[in-house]
Amino acid sequence: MALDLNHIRNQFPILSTKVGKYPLVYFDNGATSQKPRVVIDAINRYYEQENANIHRGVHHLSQVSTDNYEKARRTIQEHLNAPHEHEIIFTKGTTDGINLIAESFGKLLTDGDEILITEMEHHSNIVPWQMLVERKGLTLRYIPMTNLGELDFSQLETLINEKTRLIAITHISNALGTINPIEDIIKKGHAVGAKVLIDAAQSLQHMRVDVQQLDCDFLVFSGHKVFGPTGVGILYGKEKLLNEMPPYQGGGDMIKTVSMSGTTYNELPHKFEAGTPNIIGGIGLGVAIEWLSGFNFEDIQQHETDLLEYATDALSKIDGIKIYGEAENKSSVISFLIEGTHPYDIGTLLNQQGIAVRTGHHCTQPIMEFFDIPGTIRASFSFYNTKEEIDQFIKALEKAIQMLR
Amino acid sequence: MALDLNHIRNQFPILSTKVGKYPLVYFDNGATSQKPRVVIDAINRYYEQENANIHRGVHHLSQVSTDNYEKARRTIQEHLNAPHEHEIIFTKGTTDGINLIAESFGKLLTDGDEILITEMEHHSNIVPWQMLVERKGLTLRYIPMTNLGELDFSQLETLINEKTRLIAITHISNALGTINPIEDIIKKGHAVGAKVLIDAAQSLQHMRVDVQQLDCDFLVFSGHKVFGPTGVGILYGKEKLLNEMPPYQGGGDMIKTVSMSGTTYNELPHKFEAGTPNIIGGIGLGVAIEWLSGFNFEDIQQHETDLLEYATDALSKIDGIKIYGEAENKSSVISFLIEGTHPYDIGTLLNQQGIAVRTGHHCTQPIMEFFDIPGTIRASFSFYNTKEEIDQFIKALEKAIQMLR
Amino acid sequence: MMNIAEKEEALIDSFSIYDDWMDKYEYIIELGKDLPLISPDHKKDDNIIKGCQSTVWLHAEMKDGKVSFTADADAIIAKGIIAILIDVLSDEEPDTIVNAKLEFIKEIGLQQHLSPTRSNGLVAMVKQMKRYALALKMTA
Amino acid sequence: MMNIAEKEEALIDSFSIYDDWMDKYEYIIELGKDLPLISPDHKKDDNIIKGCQSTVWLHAEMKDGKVSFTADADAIIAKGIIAILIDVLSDEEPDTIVNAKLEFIKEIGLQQHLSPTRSNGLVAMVKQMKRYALALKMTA
Ligand SMILES: Cc1ncc(COP(=O)(O)O)c(C=O)c1O
Ligand SMILES: Cc1ncc(COP(=O)(O)O)c(C=O)c1O
Repeated sequence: MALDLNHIRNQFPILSTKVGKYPLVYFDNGATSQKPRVVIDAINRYYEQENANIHRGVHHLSQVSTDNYEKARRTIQEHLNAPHEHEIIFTKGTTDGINLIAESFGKLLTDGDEILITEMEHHSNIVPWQMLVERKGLTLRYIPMTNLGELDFSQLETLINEKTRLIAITHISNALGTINPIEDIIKKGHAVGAKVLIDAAQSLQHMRVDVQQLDCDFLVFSGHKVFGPTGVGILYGKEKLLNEMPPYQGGGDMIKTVSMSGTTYNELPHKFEAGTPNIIGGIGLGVAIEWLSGFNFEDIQQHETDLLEYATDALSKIDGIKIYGEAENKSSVISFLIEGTHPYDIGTLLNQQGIAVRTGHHCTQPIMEFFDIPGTIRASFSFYNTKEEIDQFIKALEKAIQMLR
Repeated sequence: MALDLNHIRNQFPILSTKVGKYPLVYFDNGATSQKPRVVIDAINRYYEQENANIHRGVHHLSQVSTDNYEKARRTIQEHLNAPHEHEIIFTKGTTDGINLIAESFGKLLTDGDEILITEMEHHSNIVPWQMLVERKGLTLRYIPMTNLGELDFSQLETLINEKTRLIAITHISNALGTINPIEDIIKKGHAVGAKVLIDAAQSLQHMRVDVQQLDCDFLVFSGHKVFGPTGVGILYGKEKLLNEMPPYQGGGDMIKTVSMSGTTYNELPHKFEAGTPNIIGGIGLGVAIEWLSGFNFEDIQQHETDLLEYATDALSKIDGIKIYGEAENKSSVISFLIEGTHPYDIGTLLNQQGIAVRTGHHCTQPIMEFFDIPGTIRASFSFYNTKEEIDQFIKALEKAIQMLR
Repeated sequence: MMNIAEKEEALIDSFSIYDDWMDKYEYIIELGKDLPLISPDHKKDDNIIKGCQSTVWLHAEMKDGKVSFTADADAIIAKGIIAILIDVLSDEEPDTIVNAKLEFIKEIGLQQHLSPTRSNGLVAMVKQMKRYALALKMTA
Repeated sequence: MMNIAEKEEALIDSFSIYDDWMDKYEYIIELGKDLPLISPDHKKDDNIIKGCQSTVWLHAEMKDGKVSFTADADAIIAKGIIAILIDVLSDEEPDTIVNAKLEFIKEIGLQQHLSPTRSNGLVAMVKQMKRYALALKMTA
């Protein structure tokens, strides 16, 4: 069954705004998604009628807020098919989640241990590991990439070895769209006793992810990329592992008892949730995930594949274009350059015509180094985008190129 | 000039809601503040019309969002009278800010160094230091407290000594209301070369704080307690100090260049702002602070002092009451217990009558240990509260006591 | 002796007299005050129910094939609630306790009208009572 | 020779011809393409302007008591903008450059209509030109 695009688009107030005299064409979904009416309304209602600090409060508003916040946790648990509610840790976002793991799981690592990431990671899944290995004298290895933007598994046998303690890998590359074969890597990691962290920042908005089926040890994502509010994200971790890990931040809520002589820590999930959380962020994310899980993901994928193919076809006809990221298994993201033009010039002129794309290195400088380019122009689609928007984009792009050449 | 309370209250939608058949009396402002219409509207407008990821974006929405976010930073800078914009770091909240300092400034400390806090700190200003001293073999000292809930400075000469590297102290105690003489402590700390961190979580909503006049080295607070959104807070730090400190979290935005062989970090404030920030949180906080700075703080303080005195008088007449926290210099918070009743029973029965107070240890277990009590009932006022509300509170309290005795 | 269903019915009846929640609380407090004292031996840390913000001590033992509960709490409303649960579940066979649906909690509205910490407490209390019943059945 | 005010006026006039921002950009691109080449010696890292997302190289030297700027950029719009700034500020005395208000930027609307990264770039460009002027004055 095809998606009712009109109905979907009507739920997003921003999609009917204009940029100057042009209707907005929002193709920067890889950076952040827009928010449906239900999420905006929930935020509104919360601040107008229900706002209170959660946990430990005996009064009505605190009860309502606590219930809503914990309901969000369960919604997310169900969506990810996580075994336990307390395996869902609220964070600030993907970056925060990865740093939490690097710091806390990192404390369990010792000399000689190896961490394996890939050449196509987002900076947020590179820098925390670089900082960790420097601090502890560990080794960081990278799975290399091919010219198509796929992972090169030719040396995987040596890269994943008995010293490998953690593999941290992106599910989908934000710069190239490549969908990585994470099931495989998880299995190979587990075979040598390594834990596997999935950076799902770019996948949950496109597909259903089942943490039990994948059997990943950690999974992180950001609320703002899955139709939810900014400043909130999720870390899923296996109960046993989370229990073994020391706490990350200290503060209210993460303790059981505090005295001047010492402290005992609280249970999951609170152990990893110090301080007043982003209450409305969590509640809003719950609403977003509930809204999202009401869709048939096969329909979403079909539509997004259509968009990707339609756009790829149209772009391929443009003189001097080079598309970066030609993986066989690819999500609805296209990175490209136009010979003889600078990406910022293209981005600026597209913007003048209402088209929002991102230009630059997309926080993936190693990918840019690999292709020896300073950056790309990236159009990233969500399922609320349409072929008509792609037509406008192509027209605007042709105009820009004509002006620049 | 007196505050126009009607006008102020009308700006807070939640203040005209009901709990069951009773109008809400919100006296849990120490836990979190309610939000004025301007803040709610700004959040709404952002999600409906302006939402985009910030920095590095060439398109219109990204530009608008970036401008709004950076404008919020400047608004906060001005409100705190910080010398530089880049000394304002966006965090998740007070707890996050203190953990950032404990981790990053903590890396500069070595064996034998001492950290000084007080017996009346919130857990968020205790646990990060306990974790740090354990990790690095430092010494953590506490300034003790008197029966009135004031700091006991009799041994200050030995507590602040040439080994003291950091003094972390709350401006106002959330459990007792005590306003600490931080100017004094900052001077004494600086005299021995120590840095001083002010936990302003409970002060910015009541008074104007000028970081240059105080000359504090760090200051932290939470957005949700100063009429702003949840999930955002501020760390102010002196430029020189922040520049000397290593980064905290790694990720997007906090780097200048990333390659597989290593990374160079970005400048302030970005060095400490890894990942997509709580964009709307920051923008909303800017709006809240701008709104707040439109008031005359002398009026606010006059009104809050009136509320405090009025409530203290009325409570003192209640048989068997004991008020905890009788500092001479005190903000509009009253912690108390009623002989022969349990705080949770009182809290529950107050709630049944529409009165929202907090009961428990208020994340300050050492204070509870000091007074040898399990917790208190805490009524904490904001400047939108009224004497009529205090009358309702006293009436409800009398009813609860009558039921429980 | 009434069976569980009858005891639940009786409680629902008792509560239905009161329209106002303040009156219902008055009644819960009454029940709390009437709760027989627990033996001081059983007021030990092992018997504290986790998840309650106020402290609740719960003890269980077998008497003639039936589980007998005694309890105490430092807060009177918590004590009233555990009194209600004891009223329904005490002196029943372990299996009956383990399988009890306790629909009356919803019907009286205890869950919605008690704060989350207390409602967690309520959940924790029921869980603990069932756990005790199971354990006593195993060792019986 | 026109003075700064006259040069600004001329630019405002040139831009006022175009209603549509796409046409203004067309003009900026034109100016970028016409920017005289910078000597390769001066296209070194030291001359890169920080704050620009695209790379801009700017060189300044004294000629007969006046500052002469040359520049290049990898992106053509950035090049057009630096060309505009050079058009206004080059061949002026250091003090004139340091004190220039450059109100025309607002009037043409460059600031609002360029993205923040570029508008930062614009700010960075002006700052750097003034810094050069000051430095050349000191060493002159
Ligand atoms: C004095 C004090 N410090 C720190 C905190 C922690 O603030 P947050 O939970 O917003 O991180 C609070 C909030 O309760 C507080 O009152
Ligand atoms: C693959 C990937 N990982 C991590 C991140 C970082 O997410 P955030 O900035 O929300 O923390 C992003 C977002 O750009 C991403 O695309």
